[in-house]
Amino acid sequence: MAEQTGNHENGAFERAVRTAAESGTDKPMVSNTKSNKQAPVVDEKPTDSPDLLSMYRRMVLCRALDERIWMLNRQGKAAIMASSQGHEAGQIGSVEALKKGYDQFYIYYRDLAVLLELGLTPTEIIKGFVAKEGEPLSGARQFPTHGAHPEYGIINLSNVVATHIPQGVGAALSAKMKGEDRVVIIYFGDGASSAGDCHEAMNFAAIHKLPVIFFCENNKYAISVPLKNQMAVDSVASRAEGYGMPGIEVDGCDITAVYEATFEAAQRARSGQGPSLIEAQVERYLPHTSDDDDSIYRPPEEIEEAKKRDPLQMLKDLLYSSDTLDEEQEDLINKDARQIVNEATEEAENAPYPATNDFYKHVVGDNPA
Amino acid sequence: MAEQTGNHENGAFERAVRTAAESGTDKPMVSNTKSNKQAPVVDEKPTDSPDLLSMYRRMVLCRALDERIWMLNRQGKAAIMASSQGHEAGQIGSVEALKKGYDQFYIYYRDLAVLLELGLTPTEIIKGFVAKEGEPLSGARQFPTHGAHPEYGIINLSNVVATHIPQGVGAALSAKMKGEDRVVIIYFGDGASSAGDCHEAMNFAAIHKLPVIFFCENNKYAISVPLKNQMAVDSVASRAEGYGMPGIEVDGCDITAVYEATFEAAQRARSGQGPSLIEAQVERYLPHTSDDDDSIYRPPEEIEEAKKRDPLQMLKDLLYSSDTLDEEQEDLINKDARQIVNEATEEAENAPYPATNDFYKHVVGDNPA
Amino acid sequence: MTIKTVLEAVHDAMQEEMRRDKTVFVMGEDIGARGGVFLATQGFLQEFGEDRVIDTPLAESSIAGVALGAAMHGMRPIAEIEFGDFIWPTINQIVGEAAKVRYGTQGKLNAPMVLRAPHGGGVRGALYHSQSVEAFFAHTPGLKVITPSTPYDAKGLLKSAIRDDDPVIFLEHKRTYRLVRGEVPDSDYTLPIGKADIKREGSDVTIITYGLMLHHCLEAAETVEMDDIDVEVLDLRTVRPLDIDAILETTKKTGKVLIVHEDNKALGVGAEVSAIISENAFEYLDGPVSRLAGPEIPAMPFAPPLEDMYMIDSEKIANSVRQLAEY
Amino acid sequence: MTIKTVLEAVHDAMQEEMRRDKTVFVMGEDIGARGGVFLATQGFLQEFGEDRVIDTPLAESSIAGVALGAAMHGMRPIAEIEFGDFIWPTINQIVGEAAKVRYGTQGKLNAPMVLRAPHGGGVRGALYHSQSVEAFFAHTPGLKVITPSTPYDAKGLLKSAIRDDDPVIFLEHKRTYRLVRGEVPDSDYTLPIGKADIKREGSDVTIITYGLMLHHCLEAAETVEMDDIDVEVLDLRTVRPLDIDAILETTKKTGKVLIVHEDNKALGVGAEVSAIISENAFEYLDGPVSRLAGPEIPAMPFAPPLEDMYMIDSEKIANSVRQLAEY
Ligand SMILES: Cc1ncc(C[n+]2csc(CCOP(=O)(O)OP(=O)(O)O)c2C)c(N)n1
Ligand SMILES: Cc1ncc(C[n+]2csc(CCOP(=O)(O)OP(=O)(O)O)c2C)c(N)n1
Ligand SMILES: [Mg+2]
Ligand SMILES: [Mg+2]
Repeated sequence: MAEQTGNHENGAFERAVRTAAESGTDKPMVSNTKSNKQAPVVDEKPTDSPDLLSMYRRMVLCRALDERIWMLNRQGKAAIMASSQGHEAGQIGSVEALKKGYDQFYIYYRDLAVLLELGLTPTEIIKGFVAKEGEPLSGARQFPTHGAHPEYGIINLSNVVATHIPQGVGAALSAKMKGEDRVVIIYFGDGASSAGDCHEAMNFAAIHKLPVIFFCENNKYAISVPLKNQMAVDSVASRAEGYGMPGIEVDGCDITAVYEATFEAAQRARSGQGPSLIEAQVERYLPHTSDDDDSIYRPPEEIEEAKKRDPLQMLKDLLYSSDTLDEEQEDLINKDARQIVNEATEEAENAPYPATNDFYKHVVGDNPA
Repeated sequence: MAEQTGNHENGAFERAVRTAAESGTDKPMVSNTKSNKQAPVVDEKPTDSPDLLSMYRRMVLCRALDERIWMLNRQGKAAIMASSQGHEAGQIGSVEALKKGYDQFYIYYRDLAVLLELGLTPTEIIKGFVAKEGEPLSGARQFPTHGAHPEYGIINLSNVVATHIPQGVGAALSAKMKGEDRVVIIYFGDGASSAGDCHEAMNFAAIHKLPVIFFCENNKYAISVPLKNQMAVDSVASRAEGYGMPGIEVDGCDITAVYEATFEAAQRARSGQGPSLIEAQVERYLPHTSDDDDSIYRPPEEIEEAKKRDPLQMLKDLLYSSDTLDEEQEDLINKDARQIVNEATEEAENAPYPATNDFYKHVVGDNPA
Repeated sequence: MTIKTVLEAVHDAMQEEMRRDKTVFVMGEDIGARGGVFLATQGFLQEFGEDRVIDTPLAESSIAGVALGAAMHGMRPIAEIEFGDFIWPTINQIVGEAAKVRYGTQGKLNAPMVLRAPHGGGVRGALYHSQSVEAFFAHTPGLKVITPSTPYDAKGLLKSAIRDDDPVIFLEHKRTYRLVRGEVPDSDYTLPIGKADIKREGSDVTIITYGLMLHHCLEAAETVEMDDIDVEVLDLRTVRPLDIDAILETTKKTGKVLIVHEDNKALGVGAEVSAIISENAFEYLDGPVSRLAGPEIPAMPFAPPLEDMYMIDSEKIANSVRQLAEY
Repeated sequence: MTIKTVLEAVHDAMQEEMRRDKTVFVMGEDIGARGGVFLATQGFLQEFGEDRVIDTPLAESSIAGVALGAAMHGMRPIAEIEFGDFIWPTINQIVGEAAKVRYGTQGKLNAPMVLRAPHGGGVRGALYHSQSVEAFFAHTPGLKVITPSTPYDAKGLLKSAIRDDDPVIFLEHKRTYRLVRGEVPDSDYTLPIGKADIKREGSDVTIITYGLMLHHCLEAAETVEMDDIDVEVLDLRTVRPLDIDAILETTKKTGKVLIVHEDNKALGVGAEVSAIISENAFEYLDGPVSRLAGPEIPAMPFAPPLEDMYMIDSEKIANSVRQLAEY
């Protein structure tokens, strides 16, 4: 079903991993840091206590990458960008609780950290934003972050919000039919929860006790539409009961809370107990996308307030308070992230646009319509 | 917006009303028995205690009509029929609690009793089943019971299950915008609750606190699909909380219970407190439609069991136990109903098919596409 | 060879494919214990069990979406939409998503799914059990759309659809289900998607059609034989991709083409066939490429005289053929 | 007269109609405080309040369905779908329901609603922010479909759409929003739905087109003037109902017709125009009715060189015109 996606640019991400190793911490490295040199690691078991320092490092990298892409957009170099800033703990914490290269990740456009966690390199990701050859998800046919990477279990077919929710449920149905103990996690926003597809999919998954985690990154806005215009209730998780599955509200800025909630949901899913709905309360620090201007509809104080629970800061505080991180190390991590991102930017920008010779290809399999 | 629908055949229904009056009960007639001679009654107030005997009489008539149509189908004379048998208390009890000629009724194909309650005559209804001229809802362009009767507030646009739920919500939005205290009741089955449109509509209505009653006639089957394959929960009403509205389970075979629940929901709606979801637990005694064969998928014992709570029998028992009904009267009621239905059948059967001269009309208003 | 109905052909094709390939499964409303409202899956639950015969909730968008998801992960779902008229909620998942899976992932994913639906009218089904829905899908790159007319074609093409690696919309005209019988080989066979079939050879006028209308066209061809008009009838069988070669070949042969379909005329399949002929065989035309299609009203009304006015029959077709022949 | 953009024209049309008629209101995603993602409703919330400017949840089917319900009960909703690519979930409520309200109630109900959506590509919007969606609605009896190309047309036609008593699909090409400027009367005016407009007179070849492509066609017409080809350009403006008279008139005048649209070719609007010409003006044709349309791939890819390959520009059009002229 899957074709090879061609060479990946690995340099930057490899370096991230190496830097992490070199920077030397007391804790052992988590087993699932990934290198793209080797084939995707299959069936790697999440542990009970993930390596927080490693997760911090990855969060720093993600934030740096995110900021860079935003900047590239402002410079007119990168196309539209939906920032993950404020969502990182939800994304990293949940991936960490799952089996990379085995479980399936139905993501949406804001899941930059999920892409990084699953194995895409910063170079590959930036290539998406500058639409360059070697973009691994769609060959730059689609918007950044869209397409698929079957080896990594990444599926992000379209921009049409919520359509991927029934698709993810179908992936879980397939796993169940084949007798695999694969979990499918479906990421979506609060906005997506209003769509009919979300309802139909949750209902279907609950009926068949499918191994699904519905992971709602509730940042309280669908573009400019605040929660109060999206629903008459306070929580998306409150819908779960009406489908017959557990609904879990979790602080999406607290990476360990997210990790634990996801870990438990994955256990339920894998052991045949069916789907769960996790609502991770996250924050959106930037406008909806780089095309948006949130000053029209969002009071700046609200964003200031939200920044008090910046997931990056929260994790840093935790690491400092447990003496797992000090300033020197922090500087090093930041510096490394910047360097990785710099190199990735250069590599991506210097890459050519994709060739046009397969413009008509892949419409259908054999006999094009 | 509305054109006149032409002459109605009133004889049969008038007689029903007359018979009711003649049969003489101690209780006064409810104020909202209707005669088609006069213009639809606007803004009639439901009372606290509806006239049970009158409701019984109407239920008997509905059952007799339903049985007749089923028979006509078996004789090859009537087209497809979705029987209301087992649903009558839910339908009559709810209409009774609302303002006929003012509130809006978004019904579905099984709502025979609602049509009768709102003013359609048995003749008009049978005409729908035999596709004859004078059919008032669509001019026999549509399946029986489909189309609209704006004067009576009847809307049943299509056979596409659940599409009418957002439409009914739109009707309620219109009422709210115009400052009218109109209620919109939307009837639908358990099957319809699975559709995305149901979710989107309920959510919208709750957000805007619209004057809607979502009235689910849960007969535990969507054609052959039993509840357990439709949802992982026991009750449709349990979904209400997730939208931020009250969810009420009510015995749909108990006409007073239905009346009361609907009355309360209407009060909430009219006073700006927003929508309610009523789940009336009803029974389906016959196959899904006359085209169906339920013996393939439904154990006969289940139907036998269901018949123990036949809404007609339950109401009769109640009337007997309160000495409001005796055998003589019961016979008279039955006889009258039969006669009404006989006459209606004859009239409808003898009517011609609709003329074909407006075949191309009413595609669009002025300039046909 | 055995004589079968179209319904039996559809049933057998699915049954045989499910026996042959464990990744094939069916899902849809009432397809389990009920065996489908038209009984296309009769006996499937008993033979294949409820894991492979899934009675779904009434929720068409998810029927399509869940099938699509399963298809992208190694299964071959056959999703049934109970009536074509209820297929609209699937457009988002089929036209928006399934059709673009391969293109949007640069071929990394594909979706071997079949979406089946009985459609079309002439069965006293009124506005909402009569609609023709092929044009919506036939407009969409990435999809294949099959509209069989005979038991032989239905079986061979449905098997191909199930084995195809892309989304296929398989539209069975419900009036043909029990009405049309024909010989079907007892052994396994498939028919190529995208190949039209000459159902009758002739030299004066070509009728291009598909689905139920094929039968009325053949009848009309017999009728006008008495007027010494020798009609060729081309059955498109697949309306996306269209068999352009076959269309042009018969056009060049007769020089006069009538396209017949039950679906509304404007932007229907006939429009495309006409445009293709204009573009590619203009010089061979001895008369205007003509269309006889459903009138521009929304599907057919219920009352028998109204429905009859909608439906195209052999008489209407014969008249159009005569007109064209005289041109 | 004032020079306006297409976006301003759309904005003003809605604003003026909302001032004129209290039953007119707008609903859709982000149309409130945000003023719409393209700012088509900028300032509306402030002027008309949140009762008449409804920010909806992300749920397109209900946007259409709720609008339809309100329309059947005396209101005149203008529902915005944020991008044409997200219009598919409305098909059930629009094609399935709204289009059949009048017919299915024998005229007792009607639905004066407008469904607006920015659509089309050439804006680096990739597969899911570039789709053309007109064909799906243009196939459906009961609907009207408008695809304006200039500020003047957009304003006059949108006002007509709002005042029309039937469902109108109003498709604004998003690339024209800020790109295309033109004179717009300061006083109230409307334009008739279903009337095409000759945007350039000529005698050798006719180009029939609509939407963004109109501008490329006009450019191409200038270009080929140097080759001594005198091109007439007919802007359809409304793609359902088509202005058959205007199509036939220009065909009879020039005898050579090229149809240009951005949407995919098969079963697109061009197919219907071509078929109409074949049926009604066959004898006037001096060359094959030709089409230049989007390639048969699903919308346009993201990377600039790929998108450029998809888009039809004046050069491609000029080439096609030259070919046809030489025929
Ligand atoms: C079906 C559909 N409707 C509308 C849009 C336009 N749109 C893109 S993102 C978005 C908001 C989504 O909000 P949410 O699901 O909360 O995700 P967030 O961006 O807040 O993470 C909208 C309306 C779309 N992409 N798809
Ligand atoms: C959208 C749609 N899907 C499928 C059908 C076919 N169908 C007609 S009735 C029905 C079952 C509806 O069940 P429910 O809502 O419980 O109503 P009931 O008939 O039990 O009263 C189905 C599947 C339809 N009419 N519309
Ligand atoms: Mg959000
Ligand atoms: Mg039911």
